[in-house]
Amino acid sequence: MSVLVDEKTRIVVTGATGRQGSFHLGQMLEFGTRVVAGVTPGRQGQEVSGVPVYDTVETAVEKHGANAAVVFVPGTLAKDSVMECIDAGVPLVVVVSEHVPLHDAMVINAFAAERGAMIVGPNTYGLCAPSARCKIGIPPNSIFQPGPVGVVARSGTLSYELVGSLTDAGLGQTTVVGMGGDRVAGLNFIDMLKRFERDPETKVVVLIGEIGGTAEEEAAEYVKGMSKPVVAYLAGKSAPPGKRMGHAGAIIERGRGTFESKVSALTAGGAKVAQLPWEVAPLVKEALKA
Amino acid sequence: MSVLVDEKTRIVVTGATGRQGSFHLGQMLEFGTRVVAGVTPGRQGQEVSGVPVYDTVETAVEKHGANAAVVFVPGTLAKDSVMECIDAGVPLVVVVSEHVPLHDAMVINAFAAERGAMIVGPNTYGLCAPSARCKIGIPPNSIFQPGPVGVVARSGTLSYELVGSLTDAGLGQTTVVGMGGDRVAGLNFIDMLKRFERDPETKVVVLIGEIGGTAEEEAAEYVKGMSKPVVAYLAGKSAPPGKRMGHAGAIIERGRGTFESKVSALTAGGAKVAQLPWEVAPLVKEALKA
Amino acid sequence: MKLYEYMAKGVLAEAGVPIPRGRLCRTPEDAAAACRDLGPVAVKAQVLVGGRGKAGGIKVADTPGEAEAAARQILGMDLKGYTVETVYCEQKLSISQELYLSLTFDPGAKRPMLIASASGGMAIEEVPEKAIVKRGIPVAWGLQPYMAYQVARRLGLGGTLAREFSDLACRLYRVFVRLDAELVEINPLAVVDGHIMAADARLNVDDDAMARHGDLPKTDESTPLEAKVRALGLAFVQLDGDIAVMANGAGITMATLDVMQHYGGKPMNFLDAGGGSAAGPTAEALAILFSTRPKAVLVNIFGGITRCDEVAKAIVQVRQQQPAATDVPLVVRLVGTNEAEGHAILKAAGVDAFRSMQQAAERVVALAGESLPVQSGQ
Amino acid sequence: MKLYEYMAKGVLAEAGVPIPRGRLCRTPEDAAAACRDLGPVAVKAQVLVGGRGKAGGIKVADTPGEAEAAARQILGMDLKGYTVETVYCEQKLSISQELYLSLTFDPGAKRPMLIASASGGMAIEEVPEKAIVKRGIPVAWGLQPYMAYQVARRLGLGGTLAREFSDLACRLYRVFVRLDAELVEINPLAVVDGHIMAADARLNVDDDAMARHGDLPKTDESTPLEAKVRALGLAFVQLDGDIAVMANGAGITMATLDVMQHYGGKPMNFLDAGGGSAAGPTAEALAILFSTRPKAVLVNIFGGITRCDEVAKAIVQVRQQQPAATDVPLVVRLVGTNEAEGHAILKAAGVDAFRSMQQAAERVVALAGESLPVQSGQ
Repeated sequence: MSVLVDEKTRIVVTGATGRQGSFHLGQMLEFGTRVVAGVTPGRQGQEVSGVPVYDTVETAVEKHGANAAVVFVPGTLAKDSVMECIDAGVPLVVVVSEHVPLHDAMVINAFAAERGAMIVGPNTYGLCAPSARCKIGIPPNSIFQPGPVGVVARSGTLSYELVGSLTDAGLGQTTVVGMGGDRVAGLNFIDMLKRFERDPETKVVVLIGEIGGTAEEEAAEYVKGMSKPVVAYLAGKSAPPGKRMGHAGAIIERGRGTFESKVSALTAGGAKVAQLPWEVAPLVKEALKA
Repeated sequence: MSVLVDEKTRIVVTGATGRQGSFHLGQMLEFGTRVVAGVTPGRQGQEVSGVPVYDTVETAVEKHGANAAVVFVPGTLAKDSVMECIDAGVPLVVVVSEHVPLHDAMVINAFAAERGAMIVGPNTYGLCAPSARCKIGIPPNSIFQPGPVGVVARSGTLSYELVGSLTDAGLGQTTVVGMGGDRVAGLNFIDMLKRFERDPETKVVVLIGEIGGTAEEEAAEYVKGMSKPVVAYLAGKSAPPGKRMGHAGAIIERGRGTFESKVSALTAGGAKVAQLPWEVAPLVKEALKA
Repeated sequence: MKLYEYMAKGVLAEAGVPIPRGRLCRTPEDAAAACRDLGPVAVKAQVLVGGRGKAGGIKVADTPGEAEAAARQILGMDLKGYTVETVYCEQKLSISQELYLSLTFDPGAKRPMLIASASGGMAIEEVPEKAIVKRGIPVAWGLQPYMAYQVARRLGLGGTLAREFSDLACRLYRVFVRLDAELVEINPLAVVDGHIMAADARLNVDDDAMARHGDLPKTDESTPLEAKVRALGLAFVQLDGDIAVMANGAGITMATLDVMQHYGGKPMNFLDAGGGSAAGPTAEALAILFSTRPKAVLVNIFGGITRCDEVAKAIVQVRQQQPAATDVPLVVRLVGTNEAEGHAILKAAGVDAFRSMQQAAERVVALAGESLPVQSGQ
Repeated sequence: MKLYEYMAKGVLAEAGVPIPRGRLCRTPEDAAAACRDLGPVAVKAQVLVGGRGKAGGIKVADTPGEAEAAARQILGMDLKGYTVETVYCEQKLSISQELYLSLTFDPGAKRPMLIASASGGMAIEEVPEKAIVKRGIPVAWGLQPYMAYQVARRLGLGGTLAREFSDLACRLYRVFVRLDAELVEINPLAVVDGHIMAADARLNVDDDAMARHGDLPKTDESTPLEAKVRALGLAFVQLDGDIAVMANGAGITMATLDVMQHYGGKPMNFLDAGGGSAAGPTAEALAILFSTRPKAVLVNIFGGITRCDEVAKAIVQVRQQQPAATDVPLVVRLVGTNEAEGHAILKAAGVDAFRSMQQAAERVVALAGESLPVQSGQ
């Protein structure tokens, strides 16, 4: 059993007939994920990679007992799709959609909190529990391998890079989760650190952060009390202050959220901070030995 | 201990320096009610009948541990005042204000539900627990007397009439509550019937209804399962269909909410329905003997 | 406050709801001109009551001449007691399906509710319950597109129609909230050339919220007398009888009418002088009641906040100042604070005063000469 | 998207927020005319960056002549890299107190936040934490008057000022939500003659929500080059170095810059070609990078969805079609699906291809002639 999903997780894909949705629906199936239904209004009766498509999430949940959803609709439509999933009783909603408006993200999170649902994202690559053969989202299938490392990250491709380097080094993963690159995100570092700390299969945690915001500083406080070793990598050391570097979060302002403040907070919390991407796997190996 | 309030109930009055608020604050004190603070923005430092006035409910609660509020502000300002009370942690808010807009009433109730607070009203005369010397709202002090009868009503003056007739007949009350005459109200008949059913001191319940809406019909369903006798009186027998009779609720539409449907539902539920106001006290007396 | 169809449609159009082209007309000539511009039209009486179609308030006209004739017939017509002063000429629609859609509130659930049906075009209370879809709307979040889309699917709509229905319902909901509406009703919601539009529209705004909608056009369905009493802030309804009644509080006023009717009296009105009302407006309202020349007047006051002596003084003063009042029998039932003083003042002025509601009702009915044999308890 | 002060003030005024009288001016003559109408004015540079006051972008003028001279000085001025094209002439205020008020969002609590201080007029980050009042706002219910009033009281405001503050904050909140703002900031919120008004205004709209605000005026603070790349939907920032960099994904792009800098390279830009981007836009962006004449180019692609061979083909094509490209050393780090095929294509075209990020970074720095002795691990 993994920390967020397991063999019994049954997934509904919203925006299933779109370019992104249909492609990744197939990729998830290939990974072994139990994708049970797709949803695109007006497309009920169609199939995507053999998976039936419905007009509403409600129907998909009713017919297939879906208990997780992944949202591929365009950003401005994501709010409606996520609320529909939550209202249909889906307890875990992974929002891959990019460019979700800030106020929509706040509404989604407030609605999820009211209904007791968990949001991952928006603008996330999703998550993967390799041993459960459950991947929800868009990361390449090839980079994962079952093993003892829990990974939580903000960036997508940087995660693939580092997860790939772990796998190459023979270090498999319990669960890999992307929080997404947006300023207002559902699941955060601490939510995941708590789950990893409780999970008997996770032996070491990798935290992949970046400049901007204070999520890493807050996580560092929690790391202090953890029994499991944490290895961190942070992107953005060379970024000049005050410039937006793609991710909305990656903006250095008001002396908070700098590379230095994150490194020193995490170090003080007891995490090992890798200076270069290829130092992560060796640090994890060391931590596993200790 | 009474069903909604008791000797430990400490009341804050909002709109305390207004004409209505200041008069009834005094009346409540005279009844023996523990009014601990008033609130009117901009009037902090003043007193009404010796009770200190503050700018915000927050401060009043902080300084005096108020655990109930009564709202006397004008209707269009009631939403803000009620939300302020709830946000300050007050669990019981009695809304005397008339002409509270319908959509405001819906917001107030949704906010109260989210925060676990109880709303009485709007457009209610309030409530009274004679043995606890606790009256919150505007009914005349003289009509009450401690005793075994629980009273729940929609209309104000009609309640005074009937409660007065009970008192005159030597039939005192455990608690008397007005739900208020508006179409969207907080506490309803069933909420109170449940409390009276549980309350060891209440031996018989008087339900005072009127035409319009379906609250009496719904209450009748609950009455069926009650162990305690219920006596009902309903106003509006002579009202012509489709005419508004003052209370927003008193409108007969679509064959629902008629006098006949209410009488037959309550009778079927096991309640004794009085045909004339002065028949209520004798029916209560009979019920107490049985 | 109810808006006329043309006003409601104006509000909806501004909110992006598709409506047919139309024009408000005050004369038959206007209607002819409208038909020249719009082509064949429906000429629709603008009144605040429903069911005008059945009552002859809507006529179809294919030519300007027909439009003029139709308008001539409808303008000035009496529709359920209201005189038609304007007609709305609207392009004739070729409707392939009539749906129903409204937003109102659910008193039990204390939240807004969407009501829809695939059987539109008739009064919704005549549509069987199973053909109606109801959807409660969470106050905090409002009507979301997915909710409206689910309703559309349940109505059997698909494709473009389902999407248009969802979009229209969301726009309607924004109007419903923004204007503090009690009811927004589109009946029929018409399918025309494969698209959805509001072929009729009702919009009732909450009277208690009118203060924040100063920019809305005003309408009034009161009779002049009702308007006069309501201007005092009191609730008033004219009835068919001949005994004028006033009490303080809606419930007690209804109960007073019930009791009086029980003894054979015919109430002339419902006048709720308000539970906490002062002597001033009460007296003014009483003066108006006297001016309606009733057979008798019954005043039933439970003096809680207002003291009985103040009320008595006000009543006596009105009676003395109103020429019409002296001939009209007046019965007052008065209990509460300073009750004895109140009764003394009334008696000194020759007014019948009672402590018992029963006696007061019996007395006023007797004075009006309407007493019936009463069967006690039924 | 940031709005200019005058645009933000226009939006606020429409929402009923009191602002000083003012006029947008494009020439010194306009400014003189504005001063004739408004009396003494502040002539304020309209730029999208903060701190313009300290930088000489605001001047007070008591006469039309002074206003003209001030505008002449400010128009065309370079303020933090932006040329001033317009000034806003606003009536000179006699301010008795300067407050601060803003609405933004709290990423931790995932909800809007009101920030206020009695110490306005300076950058809020320079105000001590204890002089700042923060109030989280529940998403479902929004900012309610009582919340804003509580804040006003904590700022020490009373009487009329507290009420006006509360009213203004609620109006501001409606703008904040309606316009999908990231930030609405009034600094200073000025007390003038005992009343509160917005003496300055910043309003930044969420770029991701621009599609639903087609009616807003558009502003752009990009350099022409940035605008060109962003038009492809990619994130791009110009930096001071000389090695052009492109990677796919914001995190990996930052990490690539970090690694390159670690080896002594100076990045010329940040270009995130997007985690899931296709070969097409990637190629177009690469072509733009070549056109900026860098010393070398580093491309770092983790081919997850996009196949490596497609990326390789696109890169080779760009290099062949761009005259400027052939002289510029190009290093490509490529891993993922169809990796071997990708490397073969690149090598055939004479492009340096690596599997290791480390080697690629070292190589591009060497090609640009910037290698430094590296201390491993630090």
